[in-house]
Amino acid sequence: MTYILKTWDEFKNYQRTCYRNYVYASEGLRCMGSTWSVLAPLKGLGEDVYIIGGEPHAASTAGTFPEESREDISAAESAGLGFHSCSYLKLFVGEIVRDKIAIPDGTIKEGYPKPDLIWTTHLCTQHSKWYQEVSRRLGGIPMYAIDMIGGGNAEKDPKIVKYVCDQIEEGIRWLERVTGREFSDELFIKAARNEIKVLVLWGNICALNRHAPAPLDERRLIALFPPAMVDRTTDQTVRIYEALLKEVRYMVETGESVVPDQRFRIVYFGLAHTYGHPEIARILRDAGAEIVASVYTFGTTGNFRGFVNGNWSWEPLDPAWVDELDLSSRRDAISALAKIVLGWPTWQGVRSYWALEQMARAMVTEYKADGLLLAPSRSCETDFRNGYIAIQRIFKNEIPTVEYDTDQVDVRKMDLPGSQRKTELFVHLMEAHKKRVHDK
Amino acid sequence: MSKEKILAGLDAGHVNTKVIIMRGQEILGYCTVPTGFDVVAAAQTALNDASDNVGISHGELGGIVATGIFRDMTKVPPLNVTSTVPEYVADAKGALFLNKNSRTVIDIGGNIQKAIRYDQNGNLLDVNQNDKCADGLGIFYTTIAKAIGLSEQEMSELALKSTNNLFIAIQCAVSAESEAIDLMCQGRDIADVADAILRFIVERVADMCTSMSLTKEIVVAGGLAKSQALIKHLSSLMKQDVSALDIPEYVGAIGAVISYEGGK
Amino acid sequence: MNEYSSVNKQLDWRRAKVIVAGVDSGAVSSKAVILLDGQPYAFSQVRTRTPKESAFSAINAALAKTHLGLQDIHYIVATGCGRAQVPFTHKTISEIACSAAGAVHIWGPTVRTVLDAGGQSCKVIHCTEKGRVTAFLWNDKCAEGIGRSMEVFADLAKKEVTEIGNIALQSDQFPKISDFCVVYARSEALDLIRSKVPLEQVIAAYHYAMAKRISTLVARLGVKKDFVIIGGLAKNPGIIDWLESILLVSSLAPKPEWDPTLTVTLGAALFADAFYRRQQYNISAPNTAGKP
Amino acid sequence: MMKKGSKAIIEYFRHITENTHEYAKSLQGKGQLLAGYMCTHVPEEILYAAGIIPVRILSSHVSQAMTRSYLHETYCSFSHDCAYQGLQHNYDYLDLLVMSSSCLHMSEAFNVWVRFAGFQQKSFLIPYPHIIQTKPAGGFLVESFGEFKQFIEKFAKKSITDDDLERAIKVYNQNRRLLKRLWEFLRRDNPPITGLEIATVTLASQVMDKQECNQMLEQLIQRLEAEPGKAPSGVRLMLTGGACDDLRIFDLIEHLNYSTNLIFIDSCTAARYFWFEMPEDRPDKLEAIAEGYIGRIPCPAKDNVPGTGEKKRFRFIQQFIEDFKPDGVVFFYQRFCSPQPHDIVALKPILNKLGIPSTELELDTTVPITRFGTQLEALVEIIERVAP
Repeated sequence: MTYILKTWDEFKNYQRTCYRNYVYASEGLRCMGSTWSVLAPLKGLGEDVYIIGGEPHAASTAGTFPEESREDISAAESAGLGFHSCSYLKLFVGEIVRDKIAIPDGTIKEGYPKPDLIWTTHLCTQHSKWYQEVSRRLGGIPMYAIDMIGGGNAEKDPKIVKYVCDQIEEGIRWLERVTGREFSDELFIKAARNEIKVLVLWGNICALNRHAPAPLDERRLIALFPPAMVDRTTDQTVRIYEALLKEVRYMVETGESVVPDQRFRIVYFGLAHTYGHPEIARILRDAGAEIVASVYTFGTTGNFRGFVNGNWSWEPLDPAWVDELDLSSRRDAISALAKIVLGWPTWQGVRSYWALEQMARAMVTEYKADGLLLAPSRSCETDFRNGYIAIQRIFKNEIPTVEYDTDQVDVRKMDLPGSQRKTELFVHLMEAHKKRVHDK
Repeated sequence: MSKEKILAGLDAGHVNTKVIIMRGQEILGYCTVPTGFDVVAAAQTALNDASDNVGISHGELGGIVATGIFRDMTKVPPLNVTSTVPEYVADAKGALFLNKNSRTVIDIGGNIQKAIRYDQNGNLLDVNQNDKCADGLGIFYTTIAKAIGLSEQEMSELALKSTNNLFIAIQCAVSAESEAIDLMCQGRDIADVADAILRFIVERVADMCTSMSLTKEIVVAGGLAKSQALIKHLSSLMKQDVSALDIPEYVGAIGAVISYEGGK
Repeated sequence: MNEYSSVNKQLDWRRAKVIVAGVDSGAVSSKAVILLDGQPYAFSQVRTRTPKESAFSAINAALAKTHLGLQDIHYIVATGCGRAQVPFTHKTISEIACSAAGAVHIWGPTVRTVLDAGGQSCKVIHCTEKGRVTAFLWNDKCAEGIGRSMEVFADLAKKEVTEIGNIALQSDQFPKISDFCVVYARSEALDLIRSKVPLEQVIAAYHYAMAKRISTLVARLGVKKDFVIIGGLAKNPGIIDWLESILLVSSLAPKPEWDPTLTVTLGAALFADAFYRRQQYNISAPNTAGKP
Repeated sequence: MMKKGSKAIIEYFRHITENTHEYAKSLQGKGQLLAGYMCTHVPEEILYAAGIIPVRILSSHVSQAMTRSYLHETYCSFSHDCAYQGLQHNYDYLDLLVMSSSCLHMSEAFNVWVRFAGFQQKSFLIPYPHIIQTKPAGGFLVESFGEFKQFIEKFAKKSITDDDLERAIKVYNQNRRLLKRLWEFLRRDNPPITGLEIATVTLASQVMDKQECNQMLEQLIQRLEAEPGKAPSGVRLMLTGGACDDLRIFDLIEHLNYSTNLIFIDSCTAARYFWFEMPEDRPDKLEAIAEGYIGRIPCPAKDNVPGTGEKKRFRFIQQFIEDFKPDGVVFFYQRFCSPQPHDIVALKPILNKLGIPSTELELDTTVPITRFGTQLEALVEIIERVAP
């Protein structure tokens, strides 16, 4: 019996409201940037701060308006952007070139809403160049990019934490200068606690998929993490994720799932391919093969134990720990934020293959996977493109492993025919593997 | 596998549709026709032509097993296909039939490549398929030969005569073609260009193979396997012996026949 | 291999003051144009294996029906990727410059943008009313071979390359396939068979994809009117149609008297004519290292 | 004869670029420790201070099979080629491999060496800011270099004194000044040396013992000063873009069917490698080194002025254009590189304003001579206003 999520609508509404607020805000501050950044500092500027994030916006546009996004991407290329640049980036800039913006409520607004400022990260070699291009095209929007340096175990390296904290502190002074507003530590600290809480809650929700049957599947996970991506600093986000955690716990107790038929449990390393590849998801589902754990949906806005004396653990963090965090000063809040964000699994892999390898290994065992599905994303500059290539050669002899050619949102670079072939094969290999294990 | 019955293996590929007709272990005849975007028509023709040169009628076939990328489309009335089998399964069975000691087959098709590892009974152990940029190597080989005005056979023989190593970009067939053309514009020797073209294909194939472990003996299937130059370069690049199967383009079709009624 | 040549019998080279030729030397084919006092006189097009051979047979084919000899030609300019291989030329000029010169001669001084959509490459060229190039853009590596891919695609579909362009016009409803590179596009087109898409739709889809890819290149440099399209793809109505509707700009219709694939060769001949006259009035030609 | 002299020295440099392994091994023969580096953000001074000769990993330009199952096929050919050097064990003689967290393609090439080419035990990755202009970047870099210094001291089993560092800084500064002087010859109308020759020398300097390199450079410059210039220069072409150790490209540019001169190369295998200096005689040496690297022409992957998002690299490029007066600009970048094309989008309008035409070369392992040749000749024809 397929379980229907009760909290579903709240998630959809929250996401839509955030975008509507940004697009239609008559006064207040419009802030743009990668939501792969610490967001709470923006909230120190007041209650009327509206955020639009590059990756989530590009992703949900691609999901809601496949044809539009195709045109956006080629518009960006016609405007001169590199044919091999990040497709999130091109979709995003393409909207500016076409002077319109699409939002997940299904509407398209003519006239691109200019941001007041850009607050973003730089980690891969494109992250901040993305917004440099945006700023240039919109006539010089002030921007501040924080170098998230990254690397496995970064949150436990005092040198890195200090570096990031100093940048955030400097950034807060910049925010005051550029907006002429006074920065409220009270608002900031409140937002910071929320931000951390949401990340920890999401980690707990994902971790429940270790049960069989896994209560959630990749398609639901992809649909449920945007609120945390779009704006995770509000009381409401905390509320809806607490509600979701409660509901999923209940599902586990009653052994229910959004997809009851789970003959094969798959661990997925790649970007959220279903944005561009619903067909692939269908093939897997028809074969009773479900993605039960995915580094992207788990680790982009979720936190886990991470490295515990040298070994990676997907054990979630205790939400209560967040409430006890001492955030009495600005610096406390900043460093708590820096640590949690640097701890994101999706950042551990960047430039640290060993972390990526360990995460994959841990996920395969902790989630009792029957197969490992890799999907390097052709235009992603981080380990989402390259990291998985070598993983295939490492895991192929241990567990059925298949690698798709795909791309975050550029359907033209996805290999649909190939992925279909490989998916059939994948299921075949997993069956054969199960049989061999059983015969032994 | 049933001894008396005459069986047909139908391999409906991207570019060519191949049919083989067998009685037990004995190969009676075979035939290839271009698929030409009409799988059923191509299959029909191939089956008829093959039957003809074996001297039987389509109706006398005791069973037809289809494989290949378009296998599912052959399950239509006029063809009365008995059953279908995935191409990697068929390849493994077919390769094992043609060479009992083989444990890995590299199938270089018109549009895609596969490396398939199997046990002594032809059961699948692991498979690797090419990246998107490496699609269409077979098509490329046919068309570049045509462009230069050579047959595929001549191209391969020329390559063996090559005296110096030229290189073309190994990204994809498109880059390869334009760089091969570029070399010719520079007035380079065609033998060397032909060799560079074959080495490009081999590099792409060999590279796909290295991310999985291959067990001996390694054999090559697909029309390109008929090129001695390709086999030569493949062996030297992979630092392992690889050999071409006889009638390499029919490996899938043969495997299909052998899989008849689950290969009993 | 196939060979084609023609002569304008109206003209008599014995009366001509200036006899020049342009040779476009490609890898596997070459073309030649002979001008008498600036008037088109003889054309040829040949396919052979090496640039050297094909250049020779091209000029010889052009000369064949004229009783002219190579020595009678005052000045020869070679262009095309094999231009450096042509032994009997006075000067070489890039096909970019020749495209513009030829296009302006054929379509007149209003031409500002030339798209040369050939077998291996696509070049977008901006020029002045005199046919002088002011800017150009060459396709990126992932957009190579679009022209050639049409022949390959036709082969796969068991059709003539001349047919498919018209078939592409028959349907405007079709699934979109990758317009990023011809390899991707072809794989996805082949895969459409599985979803039982009718052939004419597959052909339309393929043409749309290729036109879309070319359109981004044209847009990158920008289209200034008048816009003309030359090279092999100029003969493909499917491509032209989609290009124009994607770019929202129409191109000037091809001139009946000029095969668009001869534009570059004509350009080379025009350069030869100009250089020879300058030589006569010893006006110095552009700086060259004295090669060849 | 003098002229022969400069030619001979240039030949020597060229020989080194063509036989880097032979050269490096000869140093090793003399008991030198060798450290390979894959990115110019590696502080060579620290290695040099410890008596280790830094040798830049260069590619071989033969089409590299078999790397595509280690590195994604859409990574740039330079990273593939460098990864290939490891997998082929061409550099096994190195005592150490050093990388700084720079562009991701090269970082992954480094990872291939570490994971699959046996360098696990003899490699070091220096965490390096991805935006060099932030205030905290300097401090972070000093700490990072500090950790690197400690590692090197353990590795070389000797402590690195401030004097050692100061000596290294001075040797390297000297080398940078000399290379700069060499390139400045090309500001003349009839320089005694060609861009190709200087590019060759510059490439050689990246694998050489800097002391030896300096001596050679001094002799070379001395003789060049005494030599008459070559024929008046033709069309002046400036290159700007990414890593390119393929001298065939520069050779092509100077051997077109028109007379052309290569007058400047802004790339991490040319100007970006040496067009900066470290402050000398500073009490804190690591601080001096960090300041030097932060002040250099930014790599497009690390270039972003906080607050405005300005690209500082553009200021340098505009300065070079002013000083070297190119008639045309050639953008070149590795196929699949992302940062470079991003910059080109924004640079083109600047060039258009200056009325300088340009073209783009998309580099790969192989060089399509006729295609690039045609692009470049067409560029020259634009500059020369060639028309019938």
